[in-house]
Amino acid sequence: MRNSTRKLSYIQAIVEAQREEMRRDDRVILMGEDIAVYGAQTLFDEFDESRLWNTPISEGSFTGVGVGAALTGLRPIVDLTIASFAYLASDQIINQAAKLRFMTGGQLKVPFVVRLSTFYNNRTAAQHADRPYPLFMNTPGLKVVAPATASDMKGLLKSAVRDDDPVVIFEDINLWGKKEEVPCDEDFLVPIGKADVKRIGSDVTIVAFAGSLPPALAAAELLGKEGIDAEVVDLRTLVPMDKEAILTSVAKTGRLVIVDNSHRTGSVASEIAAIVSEEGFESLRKPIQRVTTPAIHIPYNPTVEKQLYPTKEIITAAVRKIL
Amino acid sequence: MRNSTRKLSYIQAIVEAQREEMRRDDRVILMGEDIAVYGAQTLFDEFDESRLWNTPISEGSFTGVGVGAALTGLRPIVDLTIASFAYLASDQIINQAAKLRFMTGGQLKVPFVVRLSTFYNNRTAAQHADRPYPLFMNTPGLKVVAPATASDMKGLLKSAVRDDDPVVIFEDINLWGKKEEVPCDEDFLVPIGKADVKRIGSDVTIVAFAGSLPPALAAAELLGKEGIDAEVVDLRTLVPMDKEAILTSVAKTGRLVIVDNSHRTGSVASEIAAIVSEEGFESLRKPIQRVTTPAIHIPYNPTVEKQLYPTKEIITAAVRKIL
Amino acid sequence: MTLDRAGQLELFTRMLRIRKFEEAIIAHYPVGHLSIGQEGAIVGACMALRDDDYVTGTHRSHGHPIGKGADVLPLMAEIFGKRTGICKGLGGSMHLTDTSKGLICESAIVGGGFPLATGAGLSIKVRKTDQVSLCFFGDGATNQGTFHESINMAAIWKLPVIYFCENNGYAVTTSVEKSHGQPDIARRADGYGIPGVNVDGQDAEAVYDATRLAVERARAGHGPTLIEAKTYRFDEHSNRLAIPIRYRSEEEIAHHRTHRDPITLYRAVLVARNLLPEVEQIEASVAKLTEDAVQFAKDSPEPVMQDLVDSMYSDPIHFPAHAGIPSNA
Amino acid sequence: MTLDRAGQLELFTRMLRIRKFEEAIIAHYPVGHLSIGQEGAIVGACMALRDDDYVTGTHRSHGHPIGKGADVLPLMAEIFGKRTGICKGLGGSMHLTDTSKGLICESAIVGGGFPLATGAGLSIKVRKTDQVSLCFFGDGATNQGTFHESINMAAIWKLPVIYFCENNGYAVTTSVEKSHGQPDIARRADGYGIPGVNVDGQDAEAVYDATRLAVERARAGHGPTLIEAKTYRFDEHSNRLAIPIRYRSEEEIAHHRTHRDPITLYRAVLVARNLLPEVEQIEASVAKLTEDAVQFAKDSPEPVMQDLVDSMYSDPIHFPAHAGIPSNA
Ligand SMILES: Cc1ncc(C[n+]2csc(CCOP(=O)(O)OP(=O)(O)O)c2C)c(N)n1
Ligand SMILES: Cc1ncc(C[n+]2csc(CCOP(=O)(O)OP(=O)(O)O)c2C)c(N)n1
Ligand SMILES: [Mg+2]
Ligand SMILES: [Mg+2]
Repeated sequence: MRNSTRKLSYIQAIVEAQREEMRRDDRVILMGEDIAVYGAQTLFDEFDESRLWNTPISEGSFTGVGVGAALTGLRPIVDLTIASFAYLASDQIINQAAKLRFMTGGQLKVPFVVRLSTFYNNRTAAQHADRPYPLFMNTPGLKVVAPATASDMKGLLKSAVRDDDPVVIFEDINLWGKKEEVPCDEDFLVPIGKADVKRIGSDVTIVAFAGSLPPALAAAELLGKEGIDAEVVDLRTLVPMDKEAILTSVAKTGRLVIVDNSHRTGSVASEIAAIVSEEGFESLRKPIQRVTTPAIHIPYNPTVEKQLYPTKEIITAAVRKIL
Repeated sequence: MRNSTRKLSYIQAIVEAQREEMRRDDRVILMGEDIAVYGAQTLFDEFDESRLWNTPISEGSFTGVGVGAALTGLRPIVDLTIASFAYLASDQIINQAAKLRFMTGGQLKVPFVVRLSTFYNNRTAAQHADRPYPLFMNTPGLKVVAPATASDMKGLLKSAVRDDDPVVIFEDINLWGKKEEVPCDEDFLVPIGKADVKRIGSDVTIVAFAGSLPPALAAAELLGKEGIDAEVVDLRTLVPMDKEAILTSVAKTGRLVIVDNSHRTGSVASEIAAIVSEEGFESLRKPIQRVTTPAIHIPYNPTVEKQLYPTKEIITAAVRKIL
Repeated sequence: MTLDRAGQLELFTRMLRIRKFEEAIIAHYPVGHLSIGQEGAIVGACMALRDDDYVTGTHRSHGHPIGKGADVLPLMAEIFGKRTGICKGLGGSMHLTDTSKGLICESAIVGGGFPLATGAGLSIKVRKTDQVSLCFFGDGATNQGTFHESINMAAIWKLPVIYFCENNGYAVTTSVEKSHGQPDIARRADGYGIPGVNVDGQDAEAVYDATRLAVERARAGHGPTLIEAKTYRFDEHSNRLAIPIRYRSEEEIAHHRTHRDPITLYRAVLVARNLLPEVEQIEASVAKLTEDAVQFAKDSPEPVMQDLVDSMYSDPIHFPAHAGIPSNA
Repeated sequence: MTLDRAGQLELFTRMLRIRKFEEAIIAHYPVGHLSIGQEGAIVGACMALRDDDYVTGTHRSHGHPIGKGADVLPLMAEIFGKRTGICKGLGGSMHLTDTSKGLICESAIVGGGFPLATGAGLSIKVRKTDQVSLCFFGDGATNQGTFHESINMAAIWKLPVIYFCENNGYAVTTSVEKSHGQPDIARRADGYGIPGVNVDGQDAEAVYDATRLAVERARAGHGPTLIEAKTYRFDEHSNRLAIPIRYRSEEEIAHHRTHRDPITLYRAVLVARNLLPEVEQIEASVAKLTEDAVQFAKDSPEPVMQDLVDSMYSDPIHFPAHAGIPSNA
């Protein structure tokens, strides 16, 4: 088992991570609306109802129920399903989960995981399509992860469940079907807070994460054919951010393009740009480029919707601008 | 009246702006919890109860009641009082107020103002002390203002009430008592989206807003005594950000220090740094410096609390680092 | 005042328009959450309203505007994501908001309409008109905090709001029994000191009568009413969501389709009232209308990037500079 | 089983501790929201709990831990913001959470405790212990959505939770009458199919009895109860908030102070039960304890920046590098 792998899709990796952690530790429970519909149906065959809580439509409270359970001996995973519903639960995540350890002077711990799927590029219009990573970045006390591959998803979700602090995990639905060899080892973990260089290169650094990784890699391939050697850093964790990995790459390349599917203003890309303009300025040879979704709502019509997200063409254009 | 002024504190400016707009336009109403306690008591002498709505403790809904009223012919001002309560109302602000014009293809307009006071530096501990500017920056469709002086508060709040789009207005309680000559003209407006150079200088640009402006100006004075000539740009509006004003100043000075009382990660300062590292890179001579509250929760104890916020000493140190 | 003959025929017409509209969606552009089976509740309620009364709806948004009398062509074009759509193709299947008929929001955020409908009620009270505001929502939505908070405010302030529950028994796969401390939703009204009413949602005229009473109460300044109409969703939760589990029986579905179809039931009533010729004429004209709507939708152009920009803010001029619109757009 | 003599004296002791604790706050460190006048409701409820039962509280946080039997020295030090405080001086007056006595949160976000207490109930059910969870909240908090959502979940799942309302008649300046569709809070329980109970909060033993029944029900697996204790806040909403308007009469306040003080009332009961010597001894020892607590608080050191860093995450080592701690800190 130790070194074997099997082919799993990104969404299967989520289910398997949960299954393994629920088997390993009976304090792990899963909560959410219609959880069987959103991927967990096979868990119902294996675990009884005290481990699987199908909730009413009450995001503001069932999220807090998860927090309360975490304060009293369980390790809940709350599936909020679509990330656009996170605003309804943000008070419990920000004012309670993120703050309670600190406010009690460390008396409490909050081993709580909340799952959010970013449901964009999917003809569901603006009320369903948010990618609200920044919502949680400005709040100390949370850890925020956003994996882009099945392996990273499995390893990070498992790390999140084992973590004694609250972790927000973003799942990108545009990656759901992507398959990959994933380690079978039940103790395979990906550490929270570590980026991963998904492609080594020396001419330009492209930082990406979650759904922005595939176009970033595709852009790097395109550029490679022209002899431009891009390094692609997959952030994986947004908070705490692995700034060393970013700065190391920029120190080598002197050029930075950041790809982020969230809206431009106050985006993850903005935070990365800020860090590098502060701490990596001396190595920067050209202006930083943010390739993001513009600050325009997501429309229903798929033709215009698709034009809003970063593509390999837009990314390569941004790279060319700073060569 | 046209050119006369009178001395008003920041908090009086809020009340006067509301009074004038309520007199001018009977579609303007004010809603909130215990609004008489939070400054509006004198309005009760002048306006009847159909203009002043004292709500139950139901932030998630009364904010949306304001939005619904805005959709149907009123111009509500919703006072959420303390900004840390905004999470409870963020769904209605982000998913409804910010999106409805767009989602209806422009059929609706949303002339809605929400007031949030940032209640920090005040021994109220982490659950009351947030400065959640970034919460609303990543959402297209909103305008976000954060005035630092009584005049700017009066002029921007009045502009917000007259605006046909939703406006979030942050009020900094550390400025409440600050008095200033404020124009009496009932049509005195400060445009949303325009920064203001509060001190002209040529050696370094300091960008600040709301409660970070006073220490920024104090730092500039200190530096001035040493012959270092700092320009202080008061942002005033966070969205849409007046990037021209920032870039123009940085083009002149080549150096940028950003002062922001919010937590460092994903802060307003991060967005400013990102813009300048993208569009003002060629003029930057030194690394950008963010002077912010660190990513640590606000404690109750005032001695340690005070150490977390930007001070003139920290700002001058940041300036010296890049001279 | 009970529904007159013209009203009865209009009620039937609008129910049938919803049904045919959605059958056309299934055939031509299978997106979204269908109201098939729930037309009696929707149109029964809407017929008790005036054109200038406000309505908020839900993700299951096709019925409400049609029930309120909206032109179906722009609605169909919206389903197809076209620029001629009621929302220019930007809102789509969950958001068929036609403001010309008083619709102010179809919220895909479950429970999002409660505060908005309540705010419309408050606005009516401030502006001193005699309009009312009607809030459509599902059984599942009644477990959102906004249900509680909003109804409480409407009760305190005696706002002219009708809270109308389309109780189709399920929220996606979760039954009312499994998600409510007790399953009688109307009974919750008592906690706020307002009337709670149960009505058979498959009996469109009964729904009309119950709603009319609530509307009269509201217009008279006596405040809100909570109405629970028991109805049934014939199809799956959404055309676009695969449901891997079984949460209701085939028999249950078949029973409702066969014996509890609000359109079949009301057609029989009208026929018994000797209105068969009128009914048949309506059936023909709705069929034609639906065809026209599909054709219109198909023939219409798609929105362009500038439409998005123009819909963002009241003053779009200063906006694009800040949007970071990609150069390919 | 009603309260025995030792229990009666403990009940009196804890009420008096709260009173003296807060009088000392007024004298020495005037911050925060006082529970003076509400001790009967708080301690009456807590006496029905075991040490290992969970409690969540509110911004008016001093009474709950003392009522639950917590050591007052670290509580007083917390008021003074000291490092020896129960929360190391980081939580302060609104957040006196002593987890060793089962307190898991004093939420200054009104309504924030409902989900947490409900989650503790769920945790009990999953872990199959016979603990219960008690949620304290004010009348104002019952208008938050979390009240509705959380109680509904506890009702569906029959969680061992007691929802205990300290109804002091006002939320800051807003009376129950002006903020509730109907003013009987316990009546809201029916909407969720659970029992709702009214009790006189100034009669500490009556509160104990009502709570005991709810606790027994919960421990037996029969689910939650909503208890509404009518009580009164003698002082202003908060020591730190100037109230520029008049929202309750001087007579009303005087009436409660004179005739409805839960400590005076219970003292008379105990004296009538021939417990005067014991009562006087308690009075002396509580006075001494309070003095000691103030002295302890005064003598204690303040927290340092490292305490903040250490309290942020379970694994503080990697943390400071990312915090941007200013160099002066
Ligand atoms: C806030 C929120 N939570 C969850 C969802 C996902 N969702 C969409 S429809 C639905 C069920 C709603 O049930 P009900 O209110 O009974 O309406 P119905 O679909 O039966 O018409 C859910 C959970 C959502 N859109 N919004
Ligand atoms: C979410 C939220 N909204 C508003 C406030 C401000 N606030 C603090 S206490 C309070 C009144 C609470 O009333 P009640 O629940 O009756 O408790 P009491 O103060 O009477 O004990 C309010 C409005 C808050 N702290 N949190
Ligand atoms: Mg339903
Ligand atoms: Mg109260």
